[in-house]
Amino acid sequence: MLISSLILGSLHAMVPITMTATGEILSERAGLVNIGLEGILLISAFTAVVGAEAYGPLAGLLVGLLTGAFIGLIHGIIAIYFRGDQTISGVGINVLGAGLVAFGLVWQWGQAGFHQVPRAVRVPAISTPWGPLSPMVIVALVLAVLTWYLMNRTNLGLKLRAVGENPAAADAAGVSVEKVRLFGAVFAGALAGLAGAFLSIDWLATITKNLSAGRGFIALATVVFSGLNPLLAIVGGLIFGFFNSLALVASTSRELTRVIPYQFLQMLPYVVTLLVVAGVIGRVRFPRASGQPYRRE
Amino acid sequence: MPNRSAPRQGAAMGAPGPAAGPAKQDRLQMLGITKVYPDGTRALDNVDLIVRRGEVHGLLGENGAGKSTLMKILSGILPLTAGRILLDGREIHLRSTTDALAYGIGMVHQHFSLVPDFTALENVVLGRGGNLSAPAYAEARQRMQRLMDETGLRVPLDTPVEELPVGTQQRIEILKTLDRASDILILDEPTAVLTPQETDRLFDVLRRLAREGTTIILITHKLREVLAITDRVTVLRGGRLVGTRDTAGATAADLARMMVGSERMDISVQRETVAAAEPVLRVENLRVLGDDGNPVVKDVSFEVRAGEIFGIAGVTGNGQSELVEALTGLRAISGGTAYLRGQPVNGKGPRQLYAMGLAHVPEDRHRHGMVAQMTVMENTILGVHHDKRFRRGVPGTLHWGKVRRYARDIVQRFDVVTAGVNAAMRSLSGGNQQKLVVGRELSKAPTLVVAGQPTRGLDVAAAQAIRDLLVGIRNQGQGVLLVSADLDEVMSLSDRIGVMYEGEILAVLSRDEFDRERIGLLMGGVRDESVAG
Amino acid sequence: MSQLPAEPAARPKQKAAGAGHMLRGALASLVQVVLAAGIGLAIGAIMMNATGYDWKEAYHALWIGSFGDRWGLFDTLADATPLILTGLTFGLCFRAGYFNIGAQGQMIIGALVAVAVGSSLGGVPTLVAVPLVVLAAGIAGAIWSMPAALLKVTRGVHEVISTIMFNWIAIYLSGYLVFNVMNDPRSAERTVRVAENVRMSALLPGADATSALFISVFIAVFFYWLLYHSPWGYEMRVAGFSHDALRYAGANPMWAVNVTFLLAGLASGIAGATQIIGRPPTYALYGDLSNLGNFGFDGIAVALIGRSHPLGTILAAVFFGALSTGARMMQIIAGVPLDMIRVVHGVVIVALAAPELWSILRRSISRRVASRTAPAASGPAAGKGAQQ
Amino acid sequence: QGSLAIVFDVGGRGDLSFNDMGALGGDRAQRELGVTVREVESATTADFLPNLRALARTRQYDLIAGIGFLLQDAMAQVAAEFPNQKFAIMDGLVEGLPNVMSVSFADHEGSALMGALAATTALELGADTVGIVLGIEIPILLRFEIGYRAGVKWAVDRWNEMHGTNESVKVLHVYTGAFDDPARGKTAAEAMLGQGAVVIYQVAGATGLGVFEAVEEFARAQGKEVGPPFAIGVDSAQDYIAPGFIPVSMMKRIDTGVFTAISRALDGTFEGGATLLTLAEGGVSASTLEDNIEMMNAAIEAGTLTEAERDELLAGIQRAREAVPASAWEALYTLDHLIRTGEFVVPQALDAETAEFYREILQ
Ligand SMILES: Nc1ncnc2c1ncn2[C@@H]1O[C@H](COP(=O)(O)OP(=O)(O)OP(=O)(O)O)[C@@H](O)[C@H]1O
Ligand SMILES: Nc1ncnc2c1ncn2[C@@H]1O[C@H](COP(=O)(O)OP(=O)(O)OP(=O)(O)O)[C@@H](O)[C@H]1O
Ligand SMILES: [Mg+2]
Ligand SMILES: [Mg+2]
Repeated sequence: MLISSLILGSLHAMVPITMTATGEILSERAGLVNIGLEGILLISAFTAVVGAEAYGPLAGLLVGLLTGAFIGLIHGIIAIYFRGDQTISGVGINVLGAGLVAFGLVWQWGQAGFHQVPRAVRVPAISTPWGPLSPMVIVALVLAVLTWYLMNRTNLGLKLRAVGENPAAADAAGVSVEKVRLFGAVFAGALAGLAGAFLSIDWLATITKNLSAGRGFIALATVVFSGLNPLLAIVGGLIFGFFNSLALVASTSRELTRVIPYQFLQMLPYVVTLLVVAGVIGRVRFPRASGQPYRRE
Repeated sequence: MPNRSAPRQGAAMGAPGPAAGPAKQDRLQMLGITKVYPDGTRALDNVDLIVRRGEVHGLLGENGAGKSTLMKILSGILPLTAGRILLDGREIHLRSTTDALAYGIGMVHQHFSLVPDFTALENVVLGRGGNLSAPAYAEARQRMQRLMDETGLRVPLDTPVEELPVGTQQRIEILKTLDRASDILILDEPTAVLTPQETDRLFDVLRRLAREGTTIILITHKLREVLAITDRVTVLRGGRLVGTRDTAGATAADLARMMVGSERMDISVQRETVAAAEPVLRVENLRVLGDDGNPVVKDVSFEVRAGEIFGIAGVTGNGQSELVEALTGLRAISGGTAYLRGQPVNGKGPRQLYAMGLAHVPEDRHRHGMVAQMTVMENTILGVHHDKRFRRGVPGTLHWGKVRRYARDIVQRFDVVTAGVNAAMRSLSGGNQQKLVVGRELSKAPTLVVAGQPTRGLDVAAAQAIRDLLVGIRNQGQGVLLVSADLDEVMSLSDRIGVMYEGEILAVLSRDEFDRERIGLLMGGVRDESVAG
Repeated sequence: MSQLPAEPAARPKQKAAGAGHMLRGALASLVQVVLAAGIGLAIGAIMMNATGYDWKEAYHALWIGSFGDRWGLFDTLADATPLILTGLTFGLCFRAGYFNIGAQGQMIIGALVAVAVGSSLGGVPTLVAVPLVVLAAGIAGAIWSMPAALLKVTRGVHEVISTIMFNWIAIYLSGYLVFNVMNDPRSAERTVRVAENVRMSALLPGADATSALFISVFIAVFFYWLLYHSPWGYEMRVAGFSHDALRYAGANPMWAVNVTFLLAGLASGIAGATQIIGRPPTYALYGDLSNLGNFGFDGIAVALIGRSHPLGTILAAVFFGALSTGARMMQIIAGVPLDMIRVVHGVVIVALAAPELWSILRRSISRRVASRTAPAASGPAAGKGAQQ
Repeated sequence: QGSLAIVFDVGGRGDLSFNDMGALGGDRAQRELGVTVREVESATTADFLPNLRALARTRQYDLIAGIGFLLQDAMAQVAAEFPNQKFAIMDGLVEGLPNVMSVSFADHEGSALMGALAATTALELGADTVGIVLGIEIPILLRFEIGYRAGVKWAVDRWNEMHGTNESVKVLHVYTGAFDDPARGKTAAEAMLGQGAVVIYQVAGATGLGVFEAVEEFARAQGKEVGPPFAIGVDSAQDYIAPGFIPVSMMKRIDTGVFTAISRALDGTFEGGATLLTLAEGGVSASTLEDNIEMMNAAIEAGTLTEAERDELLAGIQRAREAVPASAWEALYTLDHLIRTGEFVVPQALDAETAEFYREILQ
């Protein structure tokens, strides 16, 4: 009972982190960094609810995805065509998200701070012997694998990596640096958007003004954790999800909390992530042109 | 003023060369090309370039003359501000590299345009094929095999290119470009990183390609090469056309005059006889490990005396870089000892070595020698920034006024062309960046100057200026350790030459023993004995 | 060869680029910030209009609340005080090439230590006690930033991951300490208050700014001196561009990493202290850390908008302070909810990200002008030396 | 006539907790007294002081109400600076100032009722575990936790006495460290459900939304349209959030506090000093169907709810209430009576040590 809830809990907690990290990995491979993931998660979580209430859960997921893609597009345009500062733009998206959603909640439903997603428009779960499982768990895994495939086994993947390593070379080889990077930006936004939709109309069935609660930053850390490999983003997401659940399970034990204060138990996911990175993963090489705008002339 | 009204084909340019046969029509015409960069730099002003089918056409000019710019326009990388491009008499519009490649125009860039962590094969496949389909490695491999057979250029296809020597990378560039486009082949300073032998081999290939109908445009600063391979040359100066002429019948002096408008040219230096004195640098059984932990410098011994230039010749990648890094405190010495004026170098960092009288002109100026994003002024104190000279009364405060004066002085003395000492280092041309670096190092009043590839990629005048400076140092009685892949340079400057091959110094020759052939063979690992035997 | 010109192409020599150079750069940045702010405010106005608020009244209130009277001004400065410091944390590391987002955690640790030290210094003269608290908090912040630096140096752990993790660890650690070790028995939602003699009082009665402002500004000026007027800061800046060049210059990049992180942590640690001893009325740390707000993260935006320059950071922090204090009067006078103001805030920051917007605009305008007067515009050939 | 300003604490509107309840009081004052209401949110605790000052400076408000104990220090200072301005603080205490009315609430008493209901439900269902999910460990939350435990203990003792058994009910508690992360709430609740908890009381603001979701999902996975397991809401009548699974909420009438304070300020009966609104005084209570109807009617008036939706929600709430064993309701009402009459005194804990002491003896 406890074990199965622990496993299912970890799987669900993995989804937003792995999915968001997967998109961002592809984008960073192309040299584009977006630290506005937190904001995208939140805004898409919000729009997904609006979409789902109007046209059902599938539409909700789609709206979330498109919202993310749109924000990614704006970020991409600023970073690529206006050669803007990617970091500032990302920070702006985060601040914007916090305001927009809090304001939107009141505006849309006349209720401050939160809104419950009606059961009928939530993403239906798959029932398993251990409990309900969101189909998005599978989607997240499949997306990570597909992204890995895209990056490592296709021409587009070659282009993406080239654009991140040496945009001038890619340009000389007839690759449109701008378009490829823009694709990366939109892709990262879209996946974060889908993850946001998962938060609101699937996993938590609610939208609050801070629903993302730092997961965008954890995803960013997972990008680093993974060494820009989407398959390792699954591992990162699972480690984080598992220890997060484990910490809360452990916190319910009086026997344990008497020995180790629960605050220290709840540090677990962060400490374990650090230990894994320091002990196993180590140095991560980022694309050489990461974060730098490309100018031809 | 360059004479633009003069006809540029043959007639007015002296005797028609062998290439100017009537059968050859104009393959490519670039007419009235003007290029203004977004920052307002007018890099090209109404330049015409006419290239015939099957010729090897040289493009000459000083650093910053606009050669690369013109060719980037032709290869679709840069949009032109004004002008027309005609291919076989028909106007074409090049909006991107893809357009140019479609017309069969390909370019081998001055700065490598390979993705460093890709293999040769991946670099070749890059940019081709449908986005979602798998890269067509098998076909690419076949094409490359065929190309390698045809050209005789051999490269490993499955090693990340960053792990390959620069010469090999250059060959990959050429093969990659030939694979994409073989009608018009542009090469921007392809020989800057090649050994004489490699260059010769490349030229054989180019000649054969030209015979088979490929039109080749070659940019180089080496006049010997221009004379050796091109049919005609076009010279640019300051963004304007100086003229086009047949190569046959021209001398190096003629070309140099066209380029710089004066006679300064060939590599001869004013060397005074300096009484050879005690060594300033003594290297004894030095061993150094490479990045991968394998020995790359193996029991090397030599000495550099005061008042001499000791040249190290060798194909790039035979341990010269590591040797220099070890001697300048940038890399650990794993065995043996080096003495700078009698004091051991081992275990000392750059700062201590500077204090002992070392100056270092690094071979990769972009990586080590300067900070492109910082100003010229800030770059002039790189490495000497702790000097008391630049301090203020307040403890630890830099006196920028003094630094500015110092920088202006260096800029002036070493003839660095810059908009000012507050200009970003990056905005200087390669030659001027190098002059600043050399100027900075020589201003340290060193007893030993270690110079790696000091004139790589520089135009004739800039290279000459640097060579003069090095010889000046020698003439003042200081020692110079010169590492260069440019054999002509090493031979003209050095008092003695050590030839390095696979981490060893195969032979040390003194001036009267210098012989291109022999050194070239040594660079290829062929010892005297084996020739004799 | 007869037609070849005789004289060599003219080589214009360098013209002295004076101190105006830097000033012009700063001015250009300022213009960009003002324009971006303009865009953000305009979009905010459109949104307020669409949702039924009076944007004119709102912006009038924004002005009143931030600079309009002396209280507004001093509250703005109070809000700017910690932002200057957390902005310095990010900015310094950014200059040196690192992406340190650990200001929040370092600030928390600084605040904890400020409470611990500040509450035990009763009776010590203020002039001794306050510097002691500030120093202790700064050192604590610096120490807290060290694991990230050391992990980077020894294990190659990217600072993004370690600083994010250490932020969370700091949050949970503080939760434990505030509640179980340092809590005020009579008001257990927060720690004990620091001793009277280390509490800084308001510079202007009725407003919040205290002498903590001077501490912030002092640190900023110190960082400025360090970065731009000392050989060590010079090395940090070189490190930001190229470790190879730094090694060539005789300095140790590992050293640069550590010192940069230490100083950065110092600033945020002190930011924590300013919120404890320099911000009335509580002079204690709340268990939910609510008096530390989000200053650590806001510092990232502050630094970037200040172009990672210490003095620019001061201006940017004041700008942010003005937005947050202005928000107060926007709520009170115009009834605009705080969240709307956050939206405006976000739009301003996003707009600030794209300085090229302006140069692109300018260029397209000048190109249109140029094409109208095309032939006349082509001046003499620009060769060497004319690149700037 | 008259005007009221409300300064929220950092959770702001939509915290599903005392800020929302404070706003509710403002709404009621607007409706019933016709006062104009100005709401001011605070981004950080440091904003309290200038927010209160800026409002006081306008001299426009008959009353400035601060929601939450975090405002205590700021209000004490501003009230001293503006002696002619009337202030009220909810859920906090400002002593010694005639112009500040402090209203606090007997959270422990209300929580004890929830404990009684939870424990009896568990015993009736043959289960032995109940849970409480909390936010950040602040003293007020300890009061909730210990009150709840006291109620559980009382109900178990009563059960054993009545049935002559020796049953026990274990109380799982978690401080999630957040008031705004439903995911943590959900995970924590899942951990409790996995250990057999049948009733979970949430005292965690928006984090509690995750508790509701976990409970509902757990039940629905077993094909149930109605609990058990059950969740218990807090602060406002939250029964409607997961209809069928939240039989009751512990209402903390901050709305009443705000409304009372502004009424008194207007009719001249305002007096400084501390008021503790106990169970007996209606400061805390178990939510009734009427409470829910009242809330929903307000929502209908605001246009965010239709009557049809209300009726559907009400049906769900009703189902949940009926699914709880009658003996559990009986226990709740019995304890309610005992507390009102003073026959049962609910222990209070406001610091970690006291809380640990009670956790031990209330086993
Ligand atoms: N991206 C750019 N922006 C502004 N000016 C540029 C840019 N690239 C080149 N220039 C300027 O255009 C002129 C021509 O440069 P170009 O690179 O074509 O010279 P080059 O003849 O290839 O020189 P080199 O022999 O050094 O390679 C120079 O004055 C240079 O400063
Ligand atoms: N952003 C820029 N602004 C102004 N000029 C630039 C800029 N980038 C490059 N240039 C100019 O472009 C020219 C060519 O650049 P490039 O790096 O090819 O130099 P180069 O002279 O060819 O050097 P190298 O010999 O190292 O290849 C230089 O003269 C430089 O002044
Ligand atoms: Mg060039
Ligand atoms: Mg060059």
